[in-house]
Amino acid sequence: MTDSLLAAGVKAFLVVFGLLTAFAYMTLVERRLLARFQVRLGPNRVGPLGLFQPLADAIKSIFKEDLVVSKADRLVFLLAPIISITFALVGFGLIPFGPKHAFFGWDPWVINLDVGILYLFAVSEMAVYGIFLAGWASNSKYSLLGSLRSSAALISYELSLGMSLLAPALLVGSLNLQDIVAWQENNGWLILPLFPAFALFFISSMAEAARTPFDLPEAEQELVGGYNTEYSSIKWALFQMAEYVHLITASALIPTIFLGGWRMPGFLPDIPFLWMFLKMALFLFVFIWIRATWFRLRYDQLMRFGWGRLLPAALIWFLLSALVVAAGASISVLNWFSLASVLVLLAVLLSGPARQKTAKGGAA
Amino acid sequence: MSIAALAQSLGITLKALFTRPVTIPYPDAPVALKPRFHGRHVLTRHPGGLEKCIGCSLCAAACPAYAIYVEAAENDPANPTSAGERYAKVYEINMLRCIFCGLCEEACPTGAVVMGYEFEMADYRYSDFVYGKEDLLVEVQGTKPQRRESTYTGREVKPGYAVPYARVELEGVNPPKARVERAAPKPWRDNPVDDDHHEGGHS
Amino acid sequence: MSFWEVVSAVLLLATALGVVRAQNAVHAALSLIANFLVVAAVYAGLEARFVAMTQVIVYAGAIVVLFLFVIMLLSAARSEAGPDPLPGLQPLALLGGVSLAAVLVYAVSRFQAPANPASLQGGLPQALGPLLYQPERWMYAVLLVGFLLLVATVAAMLLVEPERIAPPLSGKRPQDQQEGARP
Amino acid sequence: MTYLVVSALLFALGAYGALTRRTAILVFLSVELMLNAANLSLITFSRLLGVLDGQVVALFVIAIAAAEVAVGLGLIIAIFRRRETTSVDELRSLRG
Repeated sequence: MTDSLLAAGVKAFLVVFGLLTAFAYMTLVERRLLARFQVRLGPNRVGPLGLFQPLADAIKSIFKEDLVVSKADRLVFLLAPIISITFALVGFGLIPFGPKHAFFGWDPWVINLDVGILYLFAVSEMAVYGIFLAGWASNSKYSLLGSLRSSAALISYELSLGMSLLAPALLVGSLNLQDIVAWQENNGWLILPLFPAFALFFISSMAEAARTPFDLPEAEQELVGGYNTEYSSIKWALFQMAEYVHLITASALIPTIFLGGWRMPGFLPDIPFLWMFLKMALFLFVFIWIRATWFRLRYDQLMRFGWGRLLPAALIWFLLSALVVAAGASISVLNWFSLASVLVLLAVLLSGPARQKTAKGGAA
Repeated sequence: MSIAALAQSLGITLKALFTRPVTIPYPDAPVALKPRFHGRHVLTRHPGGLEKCIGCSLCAAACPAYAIYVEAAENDPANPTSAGERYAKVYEINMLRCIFCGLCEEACPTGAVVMGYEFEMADYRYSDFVYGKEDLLVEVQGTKPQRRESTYTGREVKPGYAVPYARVELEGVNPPKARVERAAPKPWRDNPVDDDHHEGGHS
Repeated sequence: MSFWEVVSAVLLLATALGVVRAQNAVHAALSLIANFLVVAAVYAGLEARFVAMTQVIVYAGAIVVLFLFVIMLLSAARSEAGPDPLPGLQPLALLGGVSLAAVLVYAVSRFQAPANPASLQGGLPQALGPLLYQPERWMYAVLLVGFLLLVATVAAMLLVEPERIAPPLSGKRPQDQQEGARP
Repeated sequence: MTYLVVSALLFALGAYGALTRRTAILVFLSVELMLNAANLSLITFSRLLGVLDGQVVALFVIAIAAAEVAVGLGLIIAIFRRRETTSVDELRSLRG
């Protein structure tokens, strides 16, 4: 921590401000992109190209009537969205966007924690409470069922999320995100030796952000609206905000851990913010693309996939990389293992006609 | 469901991303109607200018929604309004009741009442939805609210539709032509065997 | 006593009071979460960063979630109603608590800290790991705790769903317990 | 030093709660509070003495607390299924 407390405060404010703006425009980008995926145009009426749509949405959701169910537990009802958005926002400050002093003489991150990955993990676990308490406080069966379901799902995927992060931590020998980025500068991107961990982390973070194949919390077809059925106006908007901030954090975290962070391989110049933003945009696009394409998993499928496939895969891969590290072998051994897993995946992908039922269900 | 199918579906949506949207930005661009669209009724005239309607009330009798009211009167032989013995002194259609089924058009013995293309009839008062002869005759452009707006703004009525060609029954109506003919939609399921590849545009 | 020490002490005691006195079980659990978070912050300040994060992840993130799950499943949020069968217990417990506090505070106040304690290296996993996995230090304890966790998992499964693991002894299935909204 | 006193007070508070609470779950919460107080003093001692072993023991406490909660809550659920109550006052059949 080279910066003063004041600098950290200013940067924290900037991060929150930036994240909330990004959230607002992510809603627009997502709606436009989804529309194009469905051969539609999307919202384009407010302002040029619909650019003022987020503003209109914000004004609308702030001035909507704020309903509180009369039998609700008022304190918890109010607390739940605040918990949700708080723990969504506090995770992002860790992610480095460039080298030291790249941000007008300040470091382009808010805090530099030695236990960065654990911190992110802790913060994302705390996000469960927002959903959980929202459903309980609403005193409505749809909300309660939705919140029980989704918090069970979140907790299940939390495990494989953590397990998949163990392998990079083991290889780098540090939980610090800066160290991970620096390690990747010297030894190549972690996606190469750890492709399965990357895939597992990608899937689990999709579940953590409650995105489409795993967007049980929403489930408007079955549960009216899940945990936020009884929420309206700004509180509902806070939940949406939290979801998008989780998404943005995930799309920044994946490149940081697996794709070299703000650095690019040698032949490209290091431009601190550009590469990171490009990588984030890529992952955000992939998330939206997947949302436009795939369906929601049923609750039992979701749990079976999480506990039955994702967690064992994460465990096996962790054991494998731990063995390689413990045996003192070089990373190239892991590269071969990783390549083998990609080949297996490709073989499953290409084998047989599309209609045939294969043993491996679910997303990959 | 296999992983291959999941990957294939991603390809389908990615292809959709790069196709032109089928959305018509309607109030900005005219909506392309089919030639036999059932819009607001038009009371047509004979080429000489005489009204075709002879006030026989068959349309009112045929109307399932009881939307039409006709009051006939004898023609002045020296200065006839219609081609028959009598003419419609009052001809009113309540557009709130009308279900645009077109039975009036079928019942009409002289082909006087024809379904036109206008459809932008949204208005504020119930009374404004009763269209009389002055709103229905063939030379009248636009619907009531459109014409009211054009008197405020001084601009001409701008029809929000376009059709490839006008029906022959609509004598004297010159609808705006659709400028670009959209590519005709592919015949649906011309290849029923290939189940997996019907990602074509559902227009 | 620095400013932050006072703030965290006040927060800790206030939230602990919430755990002990809140009428609603969910509020008590929420207080406990707040307590755990403050404790985690204190740990981080005491050069125990790995323990601090573990505190948040395991205690606040997993254990209290379990508590909340059970509270909601059993609709036990407001079950502390009805006459108190042991009305005399309250002052006795208060007395016991106060005397326990007095004894503990006295015991603690006699502790003399050495002037220059060794550095803990921030309590990072890199520092804790060698300690944990050295056979002459804590390795066997780690193994035992791991085994204990495994046994606890199996025991919990056995307690909650006996039929799934072992065939019923008495033949009759216990009533399926109802899940749903609070009354 | 402050934290040692605080942990003593927390422990006493937890003990008081464990004695007075009448719902099994709430008794449990108070016990967690006591464990936590013990942990706090462990960490503080570790800091004051400059010995890492205190933190190791705190980690063990956390792990064992997790095991204890899993079994304890399983017990509560099992009792609830049989007796439809979580009140500790009504669980008197354990008396001889």
